Amino acid sequence: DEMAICYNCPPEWADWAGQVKNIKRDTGITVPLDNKNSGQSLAQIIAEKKSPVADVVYLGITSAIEAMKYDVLGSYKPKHWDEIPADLKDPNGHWVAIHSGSVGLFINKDALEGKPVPQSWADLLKPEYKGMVGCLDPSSAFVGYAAAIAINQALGGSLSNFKPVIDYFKKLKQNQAIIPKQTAYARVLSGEIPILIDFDFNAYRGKYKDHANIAFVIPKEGTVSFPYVMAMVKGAPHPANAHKVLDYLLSDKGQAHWANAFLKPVRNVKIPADIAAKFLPASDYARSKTVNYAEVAKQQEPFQRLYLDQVH
Amino acid sequence: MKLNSIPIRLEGCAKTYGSNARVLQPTSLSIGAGETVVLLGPSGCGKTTTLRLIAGLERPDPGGRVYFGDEDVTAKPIEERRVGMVFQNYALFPNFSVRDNIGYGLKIKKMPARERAQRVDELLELVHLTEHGDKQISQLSGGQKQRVALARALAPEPRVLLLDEPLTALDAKLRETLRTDMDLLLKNLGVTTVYVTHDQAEAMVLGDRVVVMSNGRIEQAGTPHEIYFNPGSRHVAQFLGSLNSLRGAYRDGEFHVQGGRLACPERAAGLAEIHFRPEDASLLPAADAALRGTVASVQFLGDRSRVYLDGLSETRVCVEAPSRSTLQPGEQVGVHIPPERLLIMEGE
Amino acid sequence: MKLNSIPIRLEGCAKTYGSNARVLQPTSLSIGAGETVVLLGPSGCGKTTTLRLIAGLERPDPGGRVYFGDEDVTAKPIEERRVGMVFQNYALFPNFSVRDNIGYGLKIKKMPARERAQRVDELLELVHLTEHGDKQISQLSGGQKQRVALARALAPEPRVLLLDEPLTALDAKLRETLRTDMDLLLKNLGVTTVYVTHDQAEAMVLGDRVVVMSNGRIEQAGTPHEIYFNPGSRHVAQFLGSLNSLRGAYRDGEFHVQGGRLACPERAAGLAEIHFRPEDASLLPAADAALRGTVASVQFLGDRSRVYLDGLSETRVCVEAPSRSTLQPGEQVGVHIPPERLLIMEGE
Amino acid sequence: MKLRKRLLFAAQLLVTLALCAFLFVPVLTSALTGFLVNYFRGIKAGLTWKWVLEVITDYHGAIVNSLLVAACTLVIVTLVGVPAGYVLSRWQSRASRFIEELITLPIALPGLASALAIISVYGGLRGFRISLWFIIAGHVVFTLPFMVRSVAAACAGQNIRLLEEGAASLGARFAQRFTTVVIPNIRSGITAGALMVVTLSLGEFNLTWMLHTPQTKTLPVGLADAYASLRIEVGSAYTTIFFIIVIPLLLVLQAMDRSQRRKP
Amino acid sequence: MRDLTLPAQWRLALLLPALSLFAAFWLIPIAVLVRISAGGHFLATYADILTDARYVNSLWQTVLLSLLVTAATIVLSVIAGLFLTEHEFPGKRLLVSLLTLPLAFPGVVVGFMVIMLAGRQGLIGSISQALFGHKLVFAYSMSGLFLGYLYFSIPKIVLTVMAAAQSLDKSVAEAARSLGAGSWAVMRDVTLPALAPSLIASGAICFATSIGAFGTAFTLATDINVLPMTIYTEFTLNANLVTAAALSVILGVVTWAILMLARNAAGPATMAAGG
Ligand SMILES: Nc1ncnc2c1ncn2[C@@H]1O[C@H](COP(=O)(O)OP(=O)(O)OP(=O)(O)O)[C@@H](O)[C@H]1O
Ligand SMILES: Nc1ncnc2c1ncn2[C@@H]1O[C@H](COP(=O)(O)OP(=O)(O)OP(=O)(O)O)[C@@H](O)[C@H]1O
Ligand SMILES: [Mg+2]
Ligand SMILES: [Mg+2]
Repeated sequence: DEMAICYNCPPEWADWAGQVKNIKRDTGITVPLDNKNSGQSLAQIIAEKKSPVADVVYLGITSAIEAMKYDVLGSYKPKHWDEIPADLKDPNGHWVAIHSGSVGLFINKDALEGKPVPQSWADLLKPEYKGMVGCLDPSSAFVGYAAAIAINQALGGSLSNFKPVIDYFKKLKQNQAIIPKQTAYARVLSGEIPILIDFDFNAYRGKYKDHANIAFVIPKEGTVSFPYVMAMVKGAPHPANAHKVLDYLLSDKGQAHWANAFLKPVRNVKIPADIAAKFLPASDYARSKTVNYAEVAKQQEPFQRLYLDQVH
Repeated sequence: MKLNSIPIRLEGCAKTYGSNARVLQPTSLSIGAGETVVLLGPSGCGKTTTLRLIAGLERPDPGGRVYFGDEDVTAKPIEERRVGMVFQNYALFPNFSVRDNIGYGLKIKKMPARERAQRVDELLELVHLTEHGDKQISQLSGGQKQRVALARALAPEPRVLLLDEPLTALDAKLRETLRTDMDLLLKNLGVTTVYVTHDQAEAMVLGDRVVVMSNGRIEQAGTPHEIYFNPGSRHVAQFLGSLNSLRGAYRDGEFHVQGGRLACPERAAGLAEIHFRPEDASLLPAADAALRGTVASVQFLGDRSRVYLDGLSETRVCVEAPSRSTLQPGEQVGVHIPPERLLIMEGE
Repeated sequence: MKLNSIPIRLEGCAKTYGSNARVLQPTSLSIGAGETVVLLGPSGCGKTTTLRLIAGLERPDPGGRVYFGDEDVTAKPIEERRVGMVFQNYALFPNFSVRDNIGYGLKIKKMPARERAQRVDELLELVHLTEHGDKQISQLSGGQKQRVALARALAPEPRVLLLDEPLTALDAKLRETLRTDMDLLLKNLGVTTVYVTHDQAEAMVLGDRVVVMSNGRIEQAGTPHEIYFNPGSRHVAQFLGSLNSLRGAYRDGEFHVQGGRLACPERAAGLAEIHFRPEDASLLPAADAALRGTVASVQFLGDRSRVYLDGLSETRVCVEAPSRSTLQPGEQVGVHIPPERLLIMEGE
Repeated sequence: MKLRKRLLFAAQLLVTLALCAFLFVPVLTSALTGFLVNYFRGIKAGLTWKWVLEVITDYHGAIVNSLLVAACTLVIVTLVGVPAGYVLSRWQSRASRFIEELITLPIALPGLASALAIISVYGGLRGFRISLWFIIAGHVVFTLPFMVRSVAAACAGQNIRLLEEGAASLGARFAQRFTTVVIPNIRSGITAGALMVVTLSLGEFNLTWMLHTPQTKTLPVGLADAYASLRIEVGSAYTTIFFIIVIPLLLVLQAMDRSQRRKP
Repeated sequence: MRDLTLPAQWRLALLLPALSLFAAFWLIPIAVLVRISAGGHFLATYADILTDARYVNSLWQTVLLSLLVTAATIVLSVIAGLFLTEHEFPGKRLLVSLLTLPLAFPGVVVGFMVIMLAGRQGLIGSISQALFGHKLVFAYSMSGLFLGYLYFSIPKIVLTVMAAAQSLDKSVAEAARSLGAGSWAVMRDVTLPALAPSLIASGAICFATSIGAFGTAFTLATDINVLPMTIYTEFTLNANLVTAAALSVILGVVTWAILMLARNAAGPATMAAGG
């Protein structure tokens, strides 16, 4: 049986479930679904450094940069390497971005109990949303850290000043925020978490694929978009299969699948008009900025310490 | 120490467990104030059940009544009946010391600590445990535990003392000693006492009156002498001691059996069987005797011997002999049984 | 059924548990082929330990030897000694039927099924359990279990039969019956038997020889008559029956005590105390007697009475009387003790 | 007096019923939820098999893995645990008590730590690491004490030593005694231990979460996945499947316990 | 002591398989873990951890929570367990089954049960919404975890209480009553003291299980600050194996120490009562 083990390919995230089926169909390689988050995957790879289990790993960009420090990533430059912008790949092929998304508010309108749809980061601190807001744990999940960066930038902080977001999280916690450690897509759909700080693609998927009464909001104060990357694991047990998988993910078909799943493909593939129409208007996306991801990666650990010490 | 006592009366008390297991047939029994009544019977005959009815730990089936003096206590729970109870396994409180066990009932009655301590001291002396007062229960021997249980039951000055086989758990020698002590104590206390046992020696030593039970009913009640010498039934006779049976027929003042004949009261006329106890027969040389048998075996028991005889009747017969007897198996011997010692049970 | 038997010899067998608890002092004991020896003694005196040494369930301390005939079996485990053993609580296999329990030893010996079934039938008959063969162990009464245990031990034709208090778990009446059965069976089998008990009546009935133990050593060994009538020590005498003590002094063929004097062998000269057993004294009118006392109490026991007398010696004395005696507390009575029945223990 | 007694009775009954509700109502809700089209909208929206089927198609691997792991664990634990429990109950000494204590430690120590420990020693053996045996190893040390104790208790309760002495006096050697007397008489202890081992293994999460790889997911790991990231209906359906597997085992265990207690 | 029916060679042969498996897959790994936890400087590593307010805090919270859970469980289980042993009524067996069924539910499932009860969509929320117009949601807080630990502790202790109560010598209570003691006095002087050893024993096990439980916290997966969660975070946060290992060792030692204390208080039955 042809296998490539992927860490962090959650079925309910970025439609990895569909992508994995496509990979099986088009290349014959089986990729088992896996529900770790970025932090867990990295930790696991580091723990298994002597004798890796995984072939490839899907990481938030900062985790990939972090992983370099531990020398656990192999290198491979998949096809279409040259089409990827320079800041979205490691020059030595240790990692490469495959798609990106913007952080925003993923809202189940049915679960709001008649309250208005919040429009800004500040809205979330209002007492009426008490116990309704979810944010993934910034000390564990990449989404959480991404959210923290986005909020920090929006509230006037910088990569050397995290005070705004720390204060914000403190207040959010006062407002009985739910802090899950893993993707919580389904919990938003079920109404368990009415408002989740999450990526746009999850919200679109809920709205258009699962036909729930979902809204996605890019907060007034602005936000940040983040790429997700794939990387080879150093000493991968099935390198050939892993290469095929990486090639596939950056192929036209693979990239188109991301677009269908409402992610922004890293390559400049054409997005079908009907899909494009489902995104928020470009005016909203104008509030979504990029940042220096290498610096973001560098600040991850200090920030997480700060978060654990001050908020947790 | 002298306690007030009260008569007890059971009227038509039956007890059924579950839906159809009647373990006590409707029973009536009067116990005089200060009397010691022993309930005697084989295992499972309903002794404990009767005792628990008196104690208030069980309620009789509808219709049954329990009186303490003139008061109907049928509906009263045990804690309001002022009875003292000693359980077979003593049921001491393992978490309390000897003193606290004995003083428990007084503490419940809210007796001041000073007074309580004094009374506990008295009781410790009564049961000869003064130097063991501060021990834990687990440090006591069986006989000591038994005495603590007794003292504990006596402490709150009960109107009635109920004891359920208090000596059964002890070994034979100790049982004999404590039996004598208990006899003395009960006589001195003068409290109405109901004592349950399946040991006939205990029953005879302790009871002013012995109530023999079997299968959930009273078979016979009377003084120890009455029930031993005039058992109402073979069953009672057998339960109270050893019994030999002679099969045969009465003719002209004598009872004729396989091994000869013996003088016999006329009451036996028409009966096919008469009985006697091993200790009531005596052995004599065969030549002089009207009744003869052959020695089958001799059991030396120390203080006496038991001689088993064949040929007297269809079944083997046992006769007591002095322990120094030198009889040998096979020997012919004569047997004499005084006619007034024969047990003739006409009811059979 | 008749079994081959073999003599047993213990030589200097001691047993120490742990580092310093010597529960059996070095003991030597010879048991003749076919003899029934009873080990008698109070709880904890080392009876079971001795039996287990013979069985091969324990090994004696270095230096001790166990011989079966001429063979030194000290190092042999029990399964190679060919002994039959009956345990106090029987140790029957609850997972097997009665037949399978009895046949177990034969199955282990690989006896063919046909032959085995036949032999089990014989044994079932021997112990009167033919109709219970297919029952489960849990369906048996105590006495039946005891007999299964016996049959099981006998099945593989052991050279030695070892029984550890086989009757203790049964109630008094049943014990008496089975004791007689057991006596008969052992006599018929003629197998070397070691029987452990703490019941002196059992010991005297069953033993060709009785070995009285205490505190891990043998106090006295002899026939039942020997140890009862000539106890080597007061301790043995007390253990085998009741004992009265008279304090006083010997003078001119008589022993002078508080209540008078009594004829006494010269051996007692110089002793401050002589003893007698309750059944050896007889009561007579006070007027005629050289030795007198006052009745303190009378215990009616059914087959006899026990009369407690004060004033004879410093301590209360107990004398047996016929059960129909009509003595009353306070009465003066005379006591006669035949001089040959006095127990005079010079060793003390 | 009467009134007070009745009040007391009522209060106790109330607490008991409340506890039962607390323990059982969520079980019922989740069983029901597994068949609801939409939990959010409730039973009005209708019932469906969809979620159950989805769980079976997506997670049958995990379920099969769990059953495999439980079976292997059971076999191994029985083979090594029964003799060990027997010896530990029969051999009364300081050493045996120490050993018993030692092998009980994995219950006391958090599973997370045990798993970390196993990974740090054996994580490097790739073939082992990615196979189910890696998880089985963890489950074996975790469930072993339960079997050992159950067997030891059975030996003590049956007074097995006495039975063995009986057998020995009849000429049986050790191996014969062990097979004909010891094993048959502690069967109920072994069965109870076995049921316990299977139930625990099927539900083990603390260790397994660390020990598993994407290919060796077990049922509870799948459950955690489902809870964390799937619809609540799917989680419920999955839970229901877990109950269907585990509850019969528990009921048998309870029945055995009862019948044992009824025996004198 | 020599036991001639269980020869030493058999003793060894029968123990060896279990011991070797145990040594191979637990003893040695744990030893290695302890070594790793030292991170080269045993004292320094542990001193760092034990002075880090976050870890100490986490340890405290864990211990406190477990204590509360244990106390609450014991109180509730004694009430229910005694009630169920003392009274016979139709449907009793069903109640007993319901009470003991969750005995072997894994922590994750228990977590889910808590969400079912006290989550946003949970029963308690719906009921409180209907009654007070306010949704009561506490699944994702310490209270939720408390509820979860209660959930898996109750069956164990109820079982222990029932077993202990059934084997109680009824006559001791009857003796107390014969001396005039009412229900409360019997409870205080007889029943509770008699139950105490098994309560201490099973309470200790319940406490230890709560301290080490991970699945429930994991499922509730929010920022509950219990030590197993902290260990997990340490491990997943930059694979901080040293700290994770050291915290595990500390947790293990604390748990073990508590079990030991309980055993000394309760007598030798402690470990046997666990399970
Ligand atoms: N709670 C109960 N439920 C059902 N049956 C009972 C109960 N208590 C006693 N019995 C039955 O009632 C019968 C009489 O019991 P009881 O305890 O009065 O006998 P006993 O004469 O005291 O016997 P023993 O000498 O064995 O104590 C027995 O057959 C017993 O099995
Ligand atoms: N395995 C053992 N370890 C330590 N001491 C023991 C052991 N077996 C017996 N003993 C002690 O040895 C002494 C003698 O025991 P043994 O069993 O031989 O007495 P016994 O005469 O048979 O008494 P019983 O009539 O009570 O059965 C006792 O004090 C007992 O406590
Ligand atoms: Mg009784
Ligand atoms: Mg003994």
